[in-house]
Amino acid sequence: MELDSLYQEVILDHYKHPQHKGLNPVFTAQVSHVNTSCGDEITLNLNVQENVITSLTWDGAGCSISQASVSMLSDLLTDKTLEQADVIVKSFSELMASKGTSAGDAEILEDAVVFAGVSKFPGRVKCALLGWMAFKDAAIQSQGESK
Amino acid sequence: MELDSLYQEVILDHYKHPQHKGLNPVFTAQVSHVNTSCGDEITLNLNVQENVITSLTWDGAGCSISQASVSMLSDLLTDKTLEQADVIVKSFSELMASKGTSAGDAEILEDAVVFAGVSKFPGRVKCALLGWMAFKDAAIQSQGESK
Amino acid sequence: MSFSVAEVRKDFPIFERTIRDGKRLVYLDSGATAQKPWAVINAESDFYSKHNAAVHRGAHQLAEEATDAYEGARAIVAAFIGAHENEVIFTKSATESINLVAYAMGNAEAGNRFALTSADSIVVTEMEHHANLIPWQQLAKRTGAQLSWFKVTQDSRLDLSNIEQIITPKTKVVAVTHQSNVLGTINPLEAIVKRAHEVGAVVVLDACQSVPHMSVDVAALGVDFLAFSGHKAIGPTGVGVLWGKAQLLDELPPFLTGGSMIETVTMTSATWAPVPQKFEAGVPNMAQAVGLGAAFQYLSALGMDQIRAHEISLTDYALKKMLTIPGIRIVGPQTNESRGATISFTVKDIHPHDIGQYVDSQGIALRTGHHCAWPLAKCMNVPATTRASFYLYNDEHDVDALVEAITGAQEYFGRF
Amino acid sequence: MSFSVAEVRKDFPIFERTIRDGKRLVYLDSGATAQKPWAVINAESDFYSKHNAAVHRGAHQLAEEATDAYEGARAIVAAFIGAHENEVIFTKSATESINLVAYAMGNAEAGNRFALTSADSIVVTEMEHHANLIPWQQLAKRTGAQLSWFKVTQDSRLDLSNIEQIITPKTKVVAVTHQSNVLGTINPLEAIVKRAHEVGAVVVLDACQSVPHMSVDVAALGVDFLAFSGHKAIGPTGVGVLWGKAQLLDELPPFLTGGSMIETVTMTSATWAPVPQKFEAGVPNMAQAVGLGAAFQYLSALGMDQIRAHEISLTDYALKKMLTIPGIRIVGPQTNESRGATISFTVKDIHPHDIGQYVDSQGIALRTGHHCAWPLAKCMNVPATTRASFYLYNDEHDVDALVEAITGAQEYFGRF
Ligand SMILES: Cc1ncc(COP(=O)(O)O)c(C=O)c1O
Ligand SMILES: Cc1ncc(COP(=O)(O)O)c(C=O)c1O
Repeated sequence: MELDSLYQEVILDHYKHPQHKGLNPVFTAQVSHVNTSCGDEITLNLNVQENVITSLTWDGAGCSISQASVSMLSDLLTDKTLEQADVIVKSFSELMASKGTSAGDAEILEDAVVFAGVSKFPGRVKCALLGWMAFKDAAIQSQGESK
Repeated sequence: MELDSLYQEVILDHYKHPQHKGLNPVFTAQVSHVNTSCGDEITLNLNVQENVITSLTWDGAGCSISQASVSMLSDLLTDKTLEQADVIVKSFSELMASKGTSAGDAEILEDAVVFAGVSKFPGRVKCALLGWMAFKDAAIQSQGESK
Repeated sequence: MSFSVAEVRKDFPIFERTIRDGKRLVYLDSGATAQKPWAVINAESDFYSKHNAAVHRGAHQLAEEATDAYEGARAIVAAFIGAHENEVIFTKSATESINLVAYAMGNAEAGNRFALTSADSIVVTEMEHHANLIPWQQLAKRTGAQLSWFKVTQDSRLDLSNIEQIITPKTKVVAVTHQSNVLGTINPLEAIVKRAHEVGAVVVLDACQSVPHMSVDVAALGVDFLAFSGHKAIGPTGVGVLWGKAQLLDELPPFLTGGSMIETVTMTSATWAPVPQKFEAGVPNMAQAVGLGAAFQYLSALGMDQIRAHEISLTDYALKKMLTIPGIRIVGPQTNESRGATISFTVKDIHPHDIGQYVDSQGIALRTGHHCAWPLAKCMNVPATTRASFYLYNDEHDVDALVEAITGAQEYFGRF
Repeated sequence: MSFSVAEVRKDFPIFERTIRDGKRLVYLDSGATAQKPWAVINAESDFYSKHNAAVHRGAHQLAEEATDAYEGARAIVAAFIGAHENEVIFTKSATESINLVAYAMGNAEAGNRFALTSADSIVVTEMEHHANLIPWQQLAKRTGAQLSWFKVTQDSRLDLSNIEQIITPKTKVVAVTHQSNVLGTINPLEAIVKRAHEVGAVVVLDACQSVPHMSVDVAALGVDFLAFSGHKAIGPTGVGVLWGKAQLLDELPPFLTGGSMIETVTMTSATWAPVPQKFEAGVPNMAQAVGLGAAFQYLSALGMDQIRAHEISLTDYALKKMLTIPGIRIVGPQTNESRGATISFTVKDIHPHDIGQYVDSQGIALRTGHHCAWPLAKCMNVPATTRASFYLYNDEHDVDALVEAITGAQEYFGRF
C-alpha cells in the first residue's frame, strides 16, 4: 500500500516513543513553530556550547509525521557541530522537496531517509519540516548570541 | 429596421430643435441629474405657481434620446397642474418599464408615446428617463417649498 | 428522503472519476467546498461562449445579454433567500462580504449610524470561523471599539446566559455564525436578534454553512446583514454574496472604490451610485454570478426542505454509527438537535491528520486541522479534529465507508 | 503578422454566433472585457469536473490536485510577467488589487514604511481609470495625505514637465496607468520610476490595458506594484492579479482578513502567514486562477510580441482609415507612436451614444461614455466618446466594418 511509504515503521516507532521530548531548561535558544494549516505546535530548546549542540530537546503536539520528524532531528543533531547540522538540515530539506524522486543520502541522514516516502505526499511535507524549520531559527539565534 | 423604432422622426426632430432649452432664471426648484453610465447631464428649472407649472426649462448635454425626452417633457408639462404632471410622469415611467410590450397611452402622453420604441432597448431606458427623474425631484422640492 | 442521491450524483461529473488508484470517491468535505453539477459548469461556459461582455457598460447586444444574465442571477439569489433584488451584492466570497461590512463601518464618519469609537463594542462568539472573527478584531483595533464574545459551552452551544452583559447599549454590531463549520451547531438567533435590536445594534450573520443546506429567509430571521459563499452551495468559486437591509446598505459607506460604483467623479472627490452598484466596483465576476444563479435553480428544483430532511436523516445515521466506534469523540452536539450535517471528531491515540491520511488512502475526502476556527479548538480542548461534512450527494454508503475507514485506521496505526 | 486571425477566431466560440438578426459579430470592446477561447473555458470546466476541492486545506487527493492546479497557475502568471511566484497575489480584479494596496497602506501603523500622514503626498494622473483614482482619493481622505496629479496635454500625453514639483520628497506613492483605456496612450515610465525612487516613493502601475496586449516584464519596468484583471486578457471573469516586490509585500499589512491568511489566532489577536497567503484570505477563486493560467499559456503560445505587432499594424490601418471620415475627431494620439490599439473618437453632430447604437445595429460592439475616466473626459473637453478597442481576434475587415458603420450613422442621423 502507498500509505506504507508514508507511515514507515521507524516513523511510527519514533511517534510512539519520542526521543529528547521534554524541554531541557538549559538552552541558548528557544523557538516555537506552528503549522498554520493544521495547528501542530513545536517548541525547541537548543543548547550550543563552543559550536557544538550539547542538547536539543522539544515539546509539542502534532501528527505522527511532525512528531517523529522532530524526534529524529534531535537524535541526529545532538553532539554535532553547527556546520555538521547545517549539512544535515540542507540534505533533509532537499529530500523533502524531491516529490518522491530522491531516496535521500543515508550517510548524512541516517534513519531519517525514511522520510523519502513523505515527500510523495505534498500535504505532509510541511509536517515533516516543522521541527527542522524551528531548528534553523534556533541555530541562527544561538549564533547571534555567541557573537 | 429595428433601429427606426428607437430613432423615430419626432425624437430626432426634438433632438435637433429642442424645446424650452435655456434656463429660465425664475424658478421654484432647480435640479441637476446625471446618467452615471455615460455622463449625460441635465439641469431643470421648474417654476410652480399656485400648483401650476408656469415654466419648465432645462439645459444639458446628452444623446438624442435624453435630449429629445426632456424636450418633450417640458412641452408636455408646461401649464399643467402638479397632479396632472404626476399622472403623466407615472404613465411615462410605466411605458419605459414595458420592454416593448406597451404602446403607451396617447391621451396622456401625446407625442411622447413614440418612446414606446425606446423601451425595447434596455441600454437606453435610462437616457429617456433622465429628465423625468430630474422633474420628479424638482416637483418634490417645489412642493416642499410651498408648504 | 424525496430525491434520489444516485440520480443527483449523476449530475455531478466529479463522481465519474475514481480516487487513489481506482477507488470510489467518497466526498465528505463539502463544508470546505461543494462539488458542482453540470448545470453550474455549463452556465459559466455558456456565458463565456455566447453572451460574454462587460455588464452595465456597453451599448451593444452582447452587453445587454450579459447584463440580463447577471441581473437575472441577482434576482434568483434574492428570491432564494427571500430578499429584494437591490439588497443583494455580489462579492468574491463570504470572506469579502464580511470584510466589506467591517471596512465600510470603519469608513463611516461621525454622525453615520455605523461610526465606531472607543465608547462602542463589537460582539462575536467563540465559535466563529476566522472570517467572522479577524475582520472584527481589526475593526476594533482601528476604531478603539471593544471586542466581546459569547462563550461556547462544553455541550457545544452558545452560552447566552449572560446575553445582557455581552450585548449592551454600547454594542453597535453583533457578528455570529448561523451554523458552526466545526461543531455543526445551529445557533438560536431569536434571542440574539431581539437583544441586539433592543440596544440598536445590527446583526451580521455568517450563513456560509446554512444557506447551502436549508431554506433561509432573511425576513424571517430578522438579521440585518447576511454573508455566504457560492462555492459551498454547489456554485462556482470566486463568488459570494452580501445581503443587507436596503436602508442599512444605503447608509453604509462604500468599501471597494473604482468604476461602476460612482455617480460623479472629479480629480479630488467622488459621489456614489445607488445600492447595489455602490458596493460592486469594477467589472464584476459575471460568469460566476450567473453560475451561482444556476446553482440556486438546481437546489430549488430539488427543494431546500428536501435537502435539509435528507441531511437530517443522514446525520442521524452517521452519529449513531460513529458513536459505536471505540475511542471516538464527537466534537459537537452528540444528538441531532439543532445541528447540521457536519461532524467533527477525534479518535483516541491517533492524530486527526493521520486519520485523514488513512481515510484518504481509502478514497474518502475529509478535512483535518482547526478548520479556521482556532479559538474554538482551544476552547474544546483539542489541538485539531477530523471533520466529515455531508451534502445532497452523500448517502449512507458514504457513512459506512467512513466508519469502516476509521476502524481501518485504528488497526493500521495500532500495528506496533 | 505572424499568426492568422482567422485561425485565432476559431478558438473563440463567441464568433460562432451572429448578432442583431444574423449579422457577423464585430467585437471591438476588448478594452472593457475580452472574449474567451475554449482553452480557458475548458480549463475552468475541467477544474470543476475533475479536481475541485479547497486548496491548501484538505488532506486528500482532490485537495492536492486542486492545490497543484492553483499554484501551477500562480507559476504561469509569475513567468508571464517576469516575477517570482511568491510575489503574485490572486485577487478578484484589478479594482480589488489597487484597493488592496490602498487599504493595506491605510492599515500601516506609524513606523511602517507605508504609513501615511498629512505630511505625505500621493500622486496620480489625470488619465487614470476610476479604479486607479478613487481608492487614492479615499486613502488621502482617511490619512490626511495630499493628492497631486500629472496633467494631460492636449496631444494626449502625460505632462511630465513639472515632475520635480509633483513627485516631491513628501511623496509616498505614485499611481499611474501603463496605458490609458480611453486615449490608448502608453506612458513613459522610466522618468516617473526614477524620480519616485529618488524620493523613496513606490510606484503602483495599473497594467490593465498593457499586460493583455504586450510583453510586460516587471523587473525591466522597475515599478513596485502592478495590477491587472484576468478578464481583459482572455481569462475568466472574477480574477485579477496584484504583483509586488517580495520585500514590499512583506512589509505591507494585510487587507482582507479571515481563513488561510493567518499564522496564529486568539479571540483578540492574530498574526499573519507569509506572502502570498497573507493577502489571500478565504477559499480563493480557484477555477478562475486556473483559467487565467490557461489564458496566459494561450497568449504565450501565440507570442506576446506577435500580438503586439498585429495590434500595431491594425491600429495603423484603423487610424488612417478613420481619419478620412469627415467630422471625426480621434480623442488620443493621432499617430501610432507609443499607443495601444484603443481608439476613442467623436463624430460631429452625433452624440457618442447614438453612434454606438447605430453601429450596434450593424453587429459591431463598442463602448460609449466616459469609460470610467470622467476627469479625463472633462480635460479632453468631451462629454463622452465612442471607443473601439482591438485585440488578437480583430482584423482589417473589422476596421472596414466600423468605418462603414460610422459613415452609415452619419447618413442615418443626417436624414432630417
Ligand atoms: C486602465 C484600467 N484600469 C482599471 C480597470 C478596472 O478593471 P476591473 O474593472 O477589471 O477591476 C480597467 C477596466 O475597467 C481599466 O481599463
Ligand atoms: C462558517 C464559515 N464562515 C466563513 C467561511 C469563509 O468562506 P470563504 O472562504 O468562502 O470566504 C467559511 C468557509 O471557509 C465558513 O465555513
